[in-house]
Amino acid sequence: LGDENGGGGGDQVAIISSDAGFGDNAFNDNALEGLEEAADEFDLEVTQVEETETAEFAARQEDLAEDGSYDLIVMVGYQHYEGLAEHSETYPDQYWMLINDHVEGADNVSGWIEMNNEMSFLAGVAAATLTQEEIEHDDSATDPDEAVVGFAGGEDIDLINAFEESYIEGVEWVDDGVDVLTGYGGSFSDSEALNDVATSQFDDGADIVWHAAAAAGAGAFAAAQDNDRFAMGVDSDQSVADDQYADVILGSAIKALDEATYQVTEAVVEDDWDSVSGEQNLSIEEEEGIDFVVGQEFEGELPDSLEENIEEAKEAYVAGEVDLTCGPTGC
Amino acid sequence: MSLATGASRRRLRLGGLALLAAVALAAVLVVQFDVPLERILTVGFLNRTLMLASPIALAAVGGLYAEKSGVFNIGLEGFMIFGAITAAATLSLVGASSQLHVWLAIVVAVGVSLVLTAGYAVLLIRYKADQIVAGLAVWFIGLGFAPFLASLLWGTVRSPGLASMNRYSVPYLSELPVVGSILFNQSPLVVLTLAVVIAAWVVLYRTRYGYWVQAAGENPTALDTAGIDVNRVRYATVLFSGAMAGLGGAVLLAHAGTFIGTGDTMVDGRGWIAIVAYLFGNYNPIGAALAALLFGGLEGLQVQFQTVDIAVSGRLMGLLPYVGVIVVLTVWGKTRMPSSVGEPYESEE
Amino acid sequence: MSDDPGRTREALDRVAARLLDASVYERVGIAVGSTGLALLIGLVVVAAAGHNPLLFAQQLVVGSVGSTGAFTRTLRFTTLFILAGVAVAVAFRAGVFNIGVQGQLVVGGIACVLSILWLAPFVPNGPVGGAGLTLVGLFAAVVAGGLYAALPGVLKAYYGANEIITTIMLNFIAIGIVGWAVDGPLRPDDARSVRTEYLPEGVGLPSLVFSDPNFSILGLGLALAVVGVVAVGMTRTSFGYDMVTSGYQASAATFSGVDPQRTIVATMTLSGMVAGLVGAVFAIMIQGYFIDPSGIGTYGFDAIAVSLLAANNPVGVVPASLLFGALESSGSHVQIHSDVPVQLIDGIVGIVVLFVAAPELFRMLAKRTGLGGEKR
Amino acid sequence: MTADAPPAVRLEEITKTFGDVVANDAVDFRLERESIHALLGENGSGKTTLMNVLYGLYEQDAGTIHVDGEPRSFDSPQDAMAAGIGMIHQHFQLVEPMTVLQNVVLGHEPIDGGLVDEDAAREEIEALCNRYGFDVDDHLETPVEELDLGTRQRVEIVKSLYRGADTLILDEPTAVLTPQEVEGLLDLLEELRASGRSLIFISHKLEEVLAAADRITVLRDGHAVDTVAAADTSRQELARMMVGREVSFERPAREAVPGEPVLETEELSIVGDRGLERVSEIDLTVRAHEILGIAGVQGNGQTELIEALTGHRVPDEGRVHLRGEEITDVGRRQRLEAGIAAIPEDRNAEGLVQEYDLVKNALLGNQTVPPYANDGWLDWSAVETHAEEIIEEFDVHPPDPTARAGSLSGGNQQKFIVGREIGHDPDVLIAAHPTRGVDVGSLEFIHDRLLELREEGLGIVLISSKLDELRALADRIVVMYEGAFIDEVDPIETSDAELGLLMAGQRLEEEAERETGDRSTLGETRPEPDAEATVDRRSGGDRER
Ligand SMILES: Nc1ncnc2c1ncn2[C@@H]1O[C@H](COP(=O)(O)OP(=O)(O)OP(=O)(O)O)[C@@H](O)[C@H]1O
Ligand SMILES: Nc1ncnc2c1ncn2[C@@H]1O[C@H](COP(=O)(O)OP(=O)(O)OP(=O)(O)O)[C@@H](O)[C@H]1O
Ligand SMILES: [Mg+2]
Ligand SMILES: [Mg+2]
Repeated sequence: LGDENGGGGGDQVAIISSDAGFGDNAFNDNALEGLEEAADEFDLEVTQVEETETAEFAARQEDLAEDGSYDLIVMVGYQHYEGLAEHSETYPDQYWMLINDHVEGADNVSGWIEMNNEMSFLAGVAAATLTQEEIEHDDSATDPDEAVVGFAGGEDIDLINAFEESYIEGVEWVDDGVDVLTGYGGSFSDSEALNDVATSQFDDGADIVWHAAAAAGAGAFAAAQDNDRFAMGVDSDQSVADDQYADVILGSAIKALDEATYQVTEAVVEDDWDSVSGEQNLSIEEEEGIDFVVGQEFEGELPDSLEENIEEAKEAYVAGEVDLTCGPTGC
Repeated sequence: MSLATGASRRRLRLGGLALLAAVALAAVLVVQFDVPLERILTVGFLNRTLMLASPIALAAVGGLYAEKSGVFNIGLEGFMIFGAITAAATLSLVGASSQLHVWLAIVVAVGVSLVLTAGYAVLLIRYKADQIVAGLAVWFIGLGFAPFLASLLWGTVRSPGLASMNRYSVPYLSELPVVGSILFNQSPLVVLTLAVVIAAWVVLYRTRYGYWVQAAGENPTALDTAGIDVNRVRYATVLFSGAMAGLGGAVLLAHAGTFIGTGDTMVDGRGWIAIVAYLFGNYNPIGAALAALLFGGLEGLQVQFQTVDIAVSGRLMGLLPYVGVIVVLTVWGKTRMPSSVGEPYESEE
Repeated sequence: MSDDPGRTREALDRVAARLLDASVYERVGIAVGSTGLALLIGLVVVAAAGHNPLLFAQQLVVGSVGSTGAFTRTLRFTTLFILAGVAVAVAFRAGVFNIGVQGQLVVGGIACVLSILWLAPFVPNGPVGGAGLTLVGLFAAVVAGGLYAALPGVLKAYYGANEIITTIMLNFIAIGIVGWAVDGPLRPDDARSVRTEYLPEGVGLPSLVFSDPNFSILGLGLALAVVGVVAVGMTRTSFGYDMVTSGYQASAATFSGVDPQRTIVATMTLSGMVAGLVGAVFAIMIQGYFIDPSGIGTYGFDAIAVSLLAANNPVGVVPASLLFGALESSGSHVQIHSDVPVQLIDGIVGIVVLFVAAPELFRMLAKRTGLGGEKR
Repeated sequence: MTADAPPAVRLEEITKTFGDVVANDAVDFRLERESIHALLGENGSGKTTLMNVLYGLYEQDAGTIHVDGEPRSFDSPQDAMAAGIGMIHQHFQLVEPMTVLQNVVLGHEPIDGGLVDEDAAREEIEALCNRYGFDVDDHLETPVEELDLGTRQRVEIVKSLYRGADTLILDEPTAVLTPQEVEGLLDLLEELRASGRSLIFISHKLEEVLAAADRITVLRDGHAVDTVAAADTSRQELARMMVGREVSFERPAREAVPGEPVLETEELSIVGDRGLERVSEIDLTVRAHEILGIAGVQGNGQTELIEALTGHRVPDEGRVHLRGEEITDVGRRQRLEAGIAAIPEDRNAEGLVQEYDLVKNALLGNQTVPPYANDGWLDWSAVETHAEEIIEEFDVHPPDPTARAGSLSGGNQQKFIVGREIGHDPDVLIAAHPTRGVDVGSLEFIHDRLLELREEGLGIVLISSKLDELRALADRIVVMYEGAFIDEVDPIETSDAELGLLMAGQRLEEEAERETGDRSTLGETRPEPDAEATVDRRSGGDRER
């Protein structure tokens, strides 16, 4: 595959962003990272297509497929589904990777469902555990006497509501008595609005806020710094990506999207498509598909209860003892 | 205030009534639904309202100067975007993160805004560009070039986390209840805003430059025949408006600590709200600042409601300020606009 | 209208002559100058950013007309820009600044989709039913867009609320509410994405001439027909004269018997009706359902630029839309084939608008360079 | 006047052109010290231009300016002011929302510690006012927009004096004043002259010029025709110099007798925009073959009355009838179609679309009237023919239907409007100030046409601030004061003085008391200024550029 378009050194792969665009230090960037790693490894060229109008997703897919020079087209976000359902048929020889959904019966599509609900659940477990512990780092500290945590969402949409609900269920799984304050900044780009949400929650007693607000999430980190409290990251290890805030990022609930894009690219290069074809899951059950990682400045500093609770939660989940209300992209 | 006309007094009275009604309604709701007021109206809330209001108030004060002098600077939103991206780029390029560097970034942002506004002012004043169209263009250019610049600098439309402005804290005084936190444990930028607003009021109503600004917008010929160069006055106010909008954008960034260029960018409509704020404030800097405070308060209040879990659909609640603007414009719509706004002035030779 | 063809012809000639007086050349000159200068600045920026400006220019061309696919894509955008541009031009011509075309197109689009979905169960399947539903959808969009625009019209006419601000606010509101509805109550259970139900089979504009499923020459035809109707309406009817005269000088229009308030409302309504049509064409021709409106291109805003470039002349909107359609279309190509951040194109569009706003600049330039003769 | 002292101002061979137009062509002008010098001339003869050159607003193409014998060149009004020259423009240069005090000091503010020292300014202005007996200092804290026109003019004069003017230029200062106010102004001018100042004033009103000025210079087509002593000349001679031919001031004989009533009102009352009653219980009747004159000081409800007649405003009480049919609630458009034509008060803002050519302007008001419009469709060729007819019949210059309306001079604009409004056989014509700012030649023409129309059977309502116009045209004159018709007089029997008193609200029997009254209280006995008139002036295009 792809041998015939020999131009420009190596083969080509393309990635189309979700409507949040690249630069979110989370979802999109995470997927891109894995792709770029694979590109380095296998001498590929990556074409990034940032498309923030969902209405144009189908057209971008078609542009790339029509071009014919891409061995793999990666699409970030379930909003790509409608277009892909069509194009996977119109371009049967094109390999596609869809993140966050899969296309039934299309074996040229590798559809990766990331269990955002599970990820949020773990975030909730971590937050509920840590708020009751005494943690001090630089200027920041928790208040172990009060058990209040926060959730700061970007846009108030179904997708993020699922994050919120699952997070709350994670908190409750640890301890019913922990209060969860929630709020939305109303935008994935207005970091000042998210800062306001998080600060309001810190004011009201929260000592840890987890955000699900893409780029605007930086506002929550800044708020934690200003209020001498803590925050947690989403999607990837944000204490690395956003190291300016590493001193307040206790940890991040992650999904191994980079692993996934790497793996699919590898399969394409090694002509092993079948191994990734069809529905794939990024979940707790898969090895490290969904996890909670400790922030880089907090490694070894956090109480053992965290790891214990996370491990316990994962086991309980795998054992089917946890019943989440919401699915990965909505309730 | 010798300049308070009958109309603005009437409006004050109307506004007072409306406020009273709102307070009464709120009181009923609080009692009826057992709202945890003490968790909503916190000192932190007041503080954040001030922070949210500052960028809006700055841009509004700038905008009202320009309009008072006869130039409708509808490009405030665009200049705020430029202010924010410039401050972010500066911080990122100098690479250091002390408070001094944050100040430096703000100064650079104001400087760059001034330069950009200078070009804009020449188009408006010398080349008599259509003010509404040119202002919209500035917004478009901001929406295009800010993310473009971000992409060039950081590879994505978003900056990494940058230094942000810390609050200063005056020992002992900051321990005072309420006042302590609002005055003595505050972002210096809020104080700066306050100073700008007061200075703008004094200059407008108490100095000769203020007289000239007013005359330039109401009857430029009168000013011209009094021997004052109308267009020079207008250049000055337009430059000031651009600088203040840029400062507003920089303040926003200095508080937020990250530039974000997706969608409507991090400025997210604040420049438009600024225009409404000064209309609502009837072109009075203090009125405009109070209006900005009202909008900041509305935004903050909505967050407070969410925090204490009063069920509101965030997405729909988020629209309240916009609805509020329309209601405000409808009820108070007939603000006394300076007579010569939008008309280029050409002195005879 | 006179039924004597000779007289009609003569009258038309006269209208054409008046339209094509020196100032028309001047306007074309300004439009071309603005665009050229803005593109030039864009290329300088490209060069300053360390990329090859010639390559970039070539990609702009290839991306817009370099292949059938690209050309169809250009026409698809052009269709939307023409309609949205006419919506803006109608209002601006009459001195009303409708910045709310984006919101009106969203409202029109959702009304179109909902009306079709509601009526579909009562209509037989098949081409006739489909065509009927399509017409219903277009009609609903026109009505809804018109009503949504009438609101700021009423607020301006009777309450003095500045329409620039209210329409911008109404954009936010339309996008917010429709977005909420599409993500909530209107979203079918089986929908993966945030969207409404699919429009039934048979609803849509057939793909003639071009094979692109998202573009129909009928859509373009519809847009051109709207241009024709509006152009004739503005120059050849009493209502058009009332409207345009209000735009030039409201006090004189009022004295001549025009009801200024009603004209403002009528103008906004008409503008919104055309804007609603944009939403319908978007839903029917391109999407086949309705999505979260924050994901729809900013046609309503870009249309302001289109209209201005055309000096708010409905006929001029057509070439201006072609230009903007081409720029927008090339964006995709640039994304894929160039490292130049695509936001540059938005910036260039902004600069075009800025220059269009300042015709005096070009008069001055023309004078300096001795081009364009002695105008003014 | 000392014989050997140099004149206050001497202009030598001043030439000023605008493109092809020679506005001033080698004009010589000499203003003696302590004298009042009038400038007279048709519209566009170059009076304002000449004064603008003197005031530093324009730079002359050729020629020199001498002030007090010294050659001077002024780059800006500031230079002129520094040389002691002040100018009061035809359209007041006041900033309406600012107070009188702020207006007076604008550009010359006394400063104390960086702020404007309003106290110092107040003292100085009060001193000035006391010296000349101005009442302006009573209003120092009042926004100008709340003042009547006469007071505004005094503010303008105080402004110039405050700036140290020795030579005052007044451009058409009497155009907006009542006869009593005119009298007051002229007395004031004499007082200023007596205090050592030199004055130039521009007017179209020959009587005034003859009454007030020591010398008169007449301009025609940019040339200074002649300078004469007021004592040695006459109205006839001045008019001939201005126009270049004999002008008749005779009132033509009336032939037709008034016929059936065409337009009537019954107890018409209007509450104005500010909640004050502007028109109260007016009964008005206009017959065919009749011109009804309405006299009154601006702001006594004429504007509202006109609006109620033309259909721009629905009265709060009372009825309007056209040929016996009630039309009270009928809007402007239907009234137009029913035969009520109107010449607007403000031709720049209401009469013409400045950016349109004359063809498009010929359609204004006719856009639903056949043959120009049929079922909503326009017939441009009919409109064009109409435009050509107007141009021809009314001698509009330039005779080019594609000329932009805004490029026509005021008189020609007015002729075009009159032509258009009577172009489609109306039954009634509401003519508001039909010759405002129009030169003698055009004025004569418009007057003749109005009289002809009366012969043809039109009923005409003539609203004018010029008494001679009313007396020359009207068959009856009603005087409007504070919204009511306080009297009806015969134009031939009644003197200007009597009319003027009526307009000031004094019935004739009160005259004796009035005689002893103090002039400076005149402004206060005036009604409130008309809010709308204020707005119109602001939004209108007739502001001096
Ligand atoms: N700004 C200008 N630009 C071009 N031409 C002008 C300008 N001002 C005056 N003119 C020309 O100069 C001539 C003289 O105008 P001016 O205003 O001096 O006349 P005027 O005697 O004051 O008339 P009026 O009695 O109507 O006030 C006009 O006819 C006009 O053609
Ligand atoms: N700014 C200008 N640009 C071009 N021409 C002008 C300008 N101002 C005046 N004119 C010319 O001056 C002539 C007369 O102008 P002016 O203002 O003196 O008119 P007017 O007769 O005094 O009318 P009015 O009494 O209404 O002021 C017109 O023919 C017009 O072409
Ligand atoms: Mg003049
Ligand atoms: Mg004049």
